[in-house]
Amino acid sequence: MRYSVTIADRTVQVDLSGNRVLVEGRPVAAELHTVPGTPLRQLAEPGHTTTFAMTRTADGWRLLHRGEVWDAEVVDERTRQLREMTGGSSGTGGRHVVTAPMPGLVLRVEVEPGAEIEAGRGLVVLEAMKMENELTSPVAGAVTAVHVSPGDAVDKGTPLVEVSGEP
Amino acid sequence: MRYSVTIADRTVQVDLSGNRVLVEGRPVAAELHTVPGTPLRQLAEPGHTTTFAMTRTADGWRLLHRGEVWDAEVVDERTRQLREMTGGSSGTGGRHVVTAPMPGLVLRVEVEPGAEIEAGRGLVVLEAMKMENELTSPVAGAVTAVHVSPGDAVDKGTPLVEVSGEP
Amino acid sequence: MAECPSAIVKRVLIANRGEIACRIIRACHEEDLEAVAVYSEADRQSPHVHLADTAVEIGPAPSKESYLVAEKIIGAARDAGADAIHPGYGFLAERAHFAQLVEQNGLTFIGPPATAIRAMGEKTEARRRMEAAGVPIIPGSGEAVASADDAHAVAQQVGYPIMLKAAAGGGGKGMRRVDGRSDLDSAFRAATSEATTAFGDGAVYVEKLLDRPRHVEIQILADRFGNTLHVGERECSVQRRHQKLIEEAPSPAVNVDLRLAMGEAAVRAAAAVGYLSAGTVEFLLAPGDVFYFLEMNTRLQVEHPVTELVYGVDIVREQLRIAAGEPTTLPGRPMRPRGHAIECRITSEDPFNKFLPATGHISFVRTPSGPGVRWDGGIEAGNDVGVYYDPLLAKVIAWGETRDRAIRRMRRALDELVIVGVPTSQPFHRRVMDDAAFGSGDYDIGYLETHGERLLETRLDDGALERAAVAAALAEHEARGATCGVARNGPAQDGSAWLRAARLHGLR
Amino acid sequence: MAECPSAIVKRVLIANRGEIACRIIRACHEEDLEAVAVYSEADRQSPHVHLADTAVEIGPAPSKESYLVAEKIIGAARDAGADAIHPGYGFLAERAHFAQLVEQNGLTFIGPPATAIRAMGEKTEARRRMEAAGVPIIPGSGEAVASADDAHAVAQQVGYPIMLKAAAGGGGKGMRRVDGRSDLDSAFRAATSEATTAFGDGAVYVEKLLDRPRHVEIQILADRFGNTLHVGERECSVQRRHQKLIEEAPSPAVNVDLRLAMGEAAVRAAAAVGYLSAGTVEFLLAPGDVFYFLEMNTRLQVEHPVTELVYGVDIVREQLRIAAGEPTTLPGRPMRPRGHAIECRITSEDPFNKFLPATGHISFVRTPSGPGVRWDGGIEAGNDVGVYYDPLLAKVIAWGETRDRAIRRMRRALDELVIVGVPTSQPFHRRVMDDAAFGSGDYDIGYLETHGERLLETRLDDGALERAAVAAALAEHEARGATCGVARNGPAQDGSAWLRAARLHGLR
Repeated sequence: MRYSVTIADRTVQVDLSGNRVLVEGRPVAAELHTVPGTPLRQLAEPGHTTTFAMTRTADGWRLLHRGEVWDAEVVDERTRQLREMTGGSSGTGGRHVVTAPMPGLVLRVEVEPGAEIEAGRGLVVLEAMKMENELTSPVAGAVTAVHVSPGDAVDKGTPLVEVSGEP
Repeated sequence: MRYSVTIADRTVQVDLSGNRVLVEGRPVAAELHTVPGTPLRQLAEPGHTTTFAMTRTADGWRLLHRGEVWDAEVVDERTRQLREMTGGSSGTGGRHVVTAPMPGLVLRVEVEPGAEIEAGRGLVVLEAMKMENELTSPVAGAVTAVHVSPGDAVDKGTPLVEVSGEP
Repeated sequence: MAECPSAIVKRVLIANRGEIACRIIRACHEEDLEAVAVYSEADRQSPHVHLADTAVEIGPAPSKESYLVAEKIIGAARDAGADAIHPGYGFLAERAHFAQLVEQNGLTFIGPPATAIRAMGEKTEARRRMEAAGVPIIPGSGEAVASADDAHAVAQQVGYPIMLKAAAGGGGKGMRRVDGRSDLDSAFRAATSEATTAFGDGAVYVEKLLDRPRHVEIQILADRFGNTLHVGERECSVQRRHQKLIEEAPSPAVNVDLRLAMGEAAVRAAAAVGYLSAGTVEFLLAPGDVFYFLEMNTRLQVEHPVTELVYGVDIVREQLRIAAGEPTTLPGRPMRPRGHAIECRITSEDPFNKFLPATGHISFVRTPSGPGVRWDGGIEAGNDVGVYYDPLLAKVIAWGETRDRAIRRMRRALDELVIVGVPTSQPFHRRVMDDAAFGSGDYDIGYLETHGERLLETRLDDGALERAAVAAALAEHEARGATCGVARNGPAQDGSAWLRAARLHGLR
Repeated sequence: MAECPSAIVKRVLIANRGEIACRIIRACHEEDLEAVAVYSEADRQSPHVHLADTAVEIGPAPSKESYLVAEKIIGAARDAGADAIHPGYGFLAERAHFAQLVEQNGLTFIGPPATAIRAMGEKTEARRRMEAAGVPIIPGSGEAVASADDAHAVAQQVGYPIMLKAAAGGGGKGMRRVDGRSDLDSAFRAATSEATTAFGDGAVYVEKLLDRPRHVEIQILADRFGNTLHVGERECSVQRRHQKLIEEAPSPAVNVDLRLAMGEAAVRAAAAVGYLSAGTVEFLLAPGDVFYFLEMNTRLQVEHPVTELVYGVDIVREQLRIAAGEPTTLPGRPMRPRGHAIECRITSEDPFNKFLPATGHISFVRTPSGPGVRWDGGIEAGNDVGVYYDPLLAKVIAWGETRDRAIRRMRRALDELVIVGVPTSQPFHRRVMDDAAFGSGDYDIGYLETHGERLLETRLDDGALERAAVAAALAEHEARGATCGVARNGPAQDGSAWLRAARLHGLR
């Protein structure tokens, strides 16, 4: 099986067909060992051993290593090809729904439907864990919907504002 | 269900019929809560909370609490009655097989078949973890069999010596 | 007050949760005192409940219905037969009314007298008292201002920029920086609104904003025998929105003379309000060794461990002794710090997402340990992190012979720490330990503003990227194979293909 | 030797496993050195492998085929590009041949010169040297005795009881107490046989046995700049079969004057063999402050952390510095201890079954933490404890302002510690912390013999019995219900019976 692994917008091809490991076509002597009953996994390569704590995410794996954290999207070749054919992409165009990252209370709504905004523009201020947290737009574009009002209590994942990204 | 729980040769009757807890017939307001994914369990009683680490053993539970360790044999009423009828007991009579408590090397055998011995008499000296460990007889009685010789490598559980206990 | 009869303290209720409840329970056990925990419905399985000798449920998860209800705490103390209450920090710790209620119910409050809490809690009143006691204060309005215009009038005297601050507050809530008249109206409204929400009192006052000062605070201990002692300073300038993130002792900016001067000022501040128990006098330290009184925290401080490590004292133990009418064990003369200590607050906040608080189920924890590392934790595997409380999960504290050694040790400890299940501030701390600006010791309260963006850039060199990608691919491959339960490379002809596959994937 | 060129040390191979390998890897990382672990087939998943920057497999589980094979260690160092080797304790640490081999291969040995190891390793030779250097030695044969008769002749001069000791040995192996002529033959045979097995050399010598002395040892550090310094004493009298179980610093039996006298004797001992790096001179301390040289351990000691905590030094860091040709960071003058530290060795030995070594799979570990507690561990959940190595799993070290405080803190730490899966020595230690004889500080190497039986009696008061029984019954009830998957109390008529049952049994 061949996998495309994307971490921080950089993609690496890993081919695991036939009990070898090829990274971008280059053979690598790597083994992964698990500590039973824990998320700890040890990647052993000649001259280097790396221990990760690894957990599954919706689209791959989260890796913790020496205080750093990386989210790896792992896509097998077939799925990637399907995606390419159907034109799915992760660009900045299209509809973006900003949802509540945690349960909280809406304190302020800082945009109105129709507003043209820059990426990073504040959308909603949410109070959670006694702190005010401003949620911002991931993209530049137009506000197409505002779903909440000040005083609303929202659960994690509640859609707050929709932004139509510039293509 | 009613249970006989024996710890360190003392037995307590615990009756859990009908969602109540009776200890020796006395009602007790006790609840047991588990920390998910851990062996930690919390016994909550009015005015007292006790946290145990608990694991199953062959005949009940091992409980760890503040540096102490207790092995609890838990027998339900039916099993206990059956045992009483069939005369099963845990006395010192009968055949006792002394087995190797860990893998090791037999250094010396200190008894011969037929010997009359006291409880605590040394039987076999086993080398394990670089230490010499003398295994002793749990009961007074007669040595009925010696299964090993000096120089034998033995696994955990290997029968070493059999002693017929005084009734 | 030496004639004051000793209170009997045998069973202490800790009116708190999380790491500080664990810290206080440990101190109780080391003093042969029984510890009573309280817990909300969300906290039944929290570590503080496990460590205590008994635990009392005090209501639903929201603090307003549990940890903040003074009557429930008092009731729990009575039910559990406690004779004293330690409030920890936050929650009811700085509510004078609560301290009073505890004493009225015949229980011992492990903290300062209600009068001292009240005197320091009302910020403009505290300013006046400090001024009278000869403690340097920041130029400002001295009392609450009624409007933005009034604030502007004061600002014209002391000069912009200014700071608006909640008169009833503390902990960074109800505070706003104002750079000029044009910002003032909105800032005044925001500060008043936040102060009303947080403290039930919207009054705000004006202080001159110092240009990038350092936040340096002095630990105080006062007993009933007339000893009011200072126990060195803590440097707390690494902050985000006035919330401390990293603290250290001693401060890289404080020498022996300055320590003595600040210590003596702090003692005057504490003595001026008849202080007892542990407390902290916060100062802003400006260039030229000029320092100004900021506020006094009339309670145990989150960052107390760094002081404990360099002075070899146990501040919670001192609190327990003082509450029981015993003298402090500290020498009367100024103590000398040994080595250096740093604390990193591990919170359930995602540094790569503007430190947004996060929730989750903690499935695995590997705590750092070994030489010079202290873990003051409030979580264990199996716990849920919810939305109801402060996001502080645990504190990592490192001691070293020098500041450089303490930083290296903290770096090593943060390398070891693993928390699975919720994003934490750990990566931020780890990067600060590598940062030259922090390493130099020459930083101020603008540290995060100046360096935060750079510190939190994506960091992934080619080698790390490749290793992480290979690990993720192998894990995915294994997970898919294990799910299907069939050989992935065609039918096995003999055992060896299986063996190789098993070896490759770390199956046992 | 100050003209000796500095060795380049960038990448250190640790020729050990378990807690001491972890301890040394941590020190390397704190000094910006890379750490190379070695592991046998049994240790692939051990914590020291996870902590290191790279790890090299060196063979099958038995140490004779892995950790004890000098050539494999050297080969691993070459393969991994290491430039220095730290031997830890045990295994190859005190093999002069190994130290020599390391240097011959162009690598730096982090420890004393082979000549010093050899001089101290041959016990009768060491005795002669110590005598010449003015270090007090125990009266005895001075050299190996050829037979039981020869041993008897010496015994008649110095008086029974005597001790037979392996000339090549240490660590309690090949040692036998002899109370009179009648015991001598069998003891001589046993000691000779054990010495042959352990050291490949059956030579034994005779020493007068002191009446219940204390075991007190002095920590030494020596660098290439002519500094040979003593860093206080450790009290190690709680032993079982000459294996230390509990150590503390300072010793309750040592005052400032005695500390200086013993320290200076230890420095003479080290200097007499041209010592470098960290080492320990062990003494027997008899009433009246009389002390005798016992042996010198030419390596890092298991119990080094108690010294680190009271003197604020990092002994492994000093070893790394000294090996790299740097001077020690310690002051030349005698240092003063601050507070008190105690170490308990947590081993996989069952104290209720004659401390028999036990094996098992560790499924859960809760490490103690909080103020004043250090955990130097070599195990984590998921590890197997096998038969191949020393049973030491981890060390709990507690620091307190006074000895009494350190004991209370250790008690608290042992209350927190949970290891599930293998019996450990934890209950023994926990009980010692409550023991008045230990608490008084007035104990000697007969402590365990005198108090062991009493300490290890079954302890279970009525309340604890009842609570444990109820917990076991409820857990059993729940487990049976979960296994059967049916309601235990007849068919549920509505949801509430299930709810009650769930609440009762702690299901979520």
